[in-house]
Amino acid sequence: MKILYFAWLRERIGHAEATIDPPAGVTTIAELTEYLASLSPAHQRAFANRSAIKTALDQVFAPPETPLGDAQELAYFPPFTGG
Amino acid sequence: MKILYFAWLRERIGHAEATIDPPAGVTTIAELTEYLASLSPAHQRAFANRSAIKTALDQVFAPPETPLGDAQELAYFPPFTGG
Amino acid sequence: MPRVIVGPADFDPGTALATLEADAGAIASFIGIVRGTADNRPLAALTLEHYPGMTEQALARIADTAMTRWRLLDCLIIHRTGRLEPGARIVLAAAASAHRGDAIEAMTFLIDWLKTDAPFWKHETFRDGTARWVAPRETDQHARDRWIEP
Amino acid sequence: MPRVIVGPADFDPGTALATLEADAGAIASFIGIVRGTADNRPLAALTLEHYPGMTEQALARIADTAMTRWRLLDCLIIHRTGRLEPGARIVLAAAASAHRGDAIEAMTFLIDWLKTDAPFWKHETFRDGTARWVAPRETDQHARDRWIEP
Repeated sequence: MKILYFAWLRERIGHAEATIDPPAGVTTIAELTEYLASLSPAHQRAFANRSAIKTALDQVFAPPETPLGDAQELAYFPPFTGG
Repeated sequence: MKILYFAWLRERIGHAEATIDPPAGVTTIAELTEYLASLSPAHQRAFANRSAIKTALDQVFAPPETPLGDAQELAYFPPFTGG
Repeated sequence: MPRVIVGPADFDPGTALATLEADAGAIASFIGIVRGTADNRPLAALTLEHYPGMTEQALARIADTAMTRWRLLDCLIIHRTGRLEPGARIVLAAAASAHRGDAIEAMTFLIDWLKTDAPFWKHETFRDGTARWVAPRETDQHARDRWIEP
Repeated sequence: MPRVIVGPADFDPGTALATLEADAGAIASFIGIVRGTADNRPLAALTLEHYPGMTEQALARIADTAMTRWRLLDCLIIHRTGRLEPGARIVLAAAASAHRGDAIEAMTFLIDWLKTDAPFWKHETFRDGTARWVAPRETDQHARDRWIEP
């Protein structure tokens, strides 16, 4: 599964993209976030304030309880500030 | 005094501009309008519906009761439809 | 400095808006165009009559009011006069601000007020040869009056 | 047909708006420009990061919503990405309608929603060498939420 990080999440984690196989028992976005946060101190710091982080599954906004299903791409990002 | 007519007032009266000396006793816009309406059948028809006609004295909106004073220019016109 | 341009010449919206851009942050604009029909009847031309002298004063007053009421860096009104065919630009109203809400509100005020408070009269010539003066619309008066301060 | 353009290239507002003009009557537009300062500190550059693929979809969805909710003939969103210096254009949102109220409201909706609902992130680099990610503003969220239908 492709994981994307944007803005300060990308900066704190140190890369924009990773490919991971969700471990057994990880079936939702929230569970995958727990797993990612455990990967390194940098990941842990990046995911410290979960409420400031949004997610999109296959480019569609999805809340933490969303099942990963067969999704190809999960993106983590802060709230948008375009325009 | 210079009298200006715009839009359908100009068309109905047949000219855009006239120079007149207000007769004795004519001291307000309303009194001058009465006088102008009496000048010809075309004037009378043009001024038939007074409530649809606005006036500006020296290029400033002025209601019928406004004294003519030393004004140089009185304009008659329908409501504006620009933009 | 608000600017007002009245006359028969066409204008280029890009060039006009570029004069507003310096450090503005937000530029809102409205462009009015001659439509091809009026009441579903094909239009040959729209002719804009105006009151030279008073027109410029009235537009400058409207622009000054906008500069006073909103946090604006600049605003611009261009209004054409004379005979205009379908597709031709009639009017541009634009406001520049550091704040997008101010730019958009002021631009809306400019276009609402210039429709009712500047001495222009529209005359429609139809393709069937008939012609008429455009009647003032109550909706335009209401759009204007919502900006009156209590 | 609403159109959406995302990328580093600059755009010419006049050319962009001309693509909307055909028989519209009313064209409302908003242009966003990089300001010279942020919180009174001189800015060196604003960098727009985005989520390729999702960005275009999100903007197309916003434009389609506008086409459904207002009587529009067309609308257009252009949003630049990458490093932009003060004075550079960032965004254009425009709506064309036969009715000026619809054009203005739809344009306001477009700019309000693209600020909160399209995956862009602004990064500010100051002239003193410091840098920061722009924080989302509550006022932008309120501006967005006023368009939610009951």
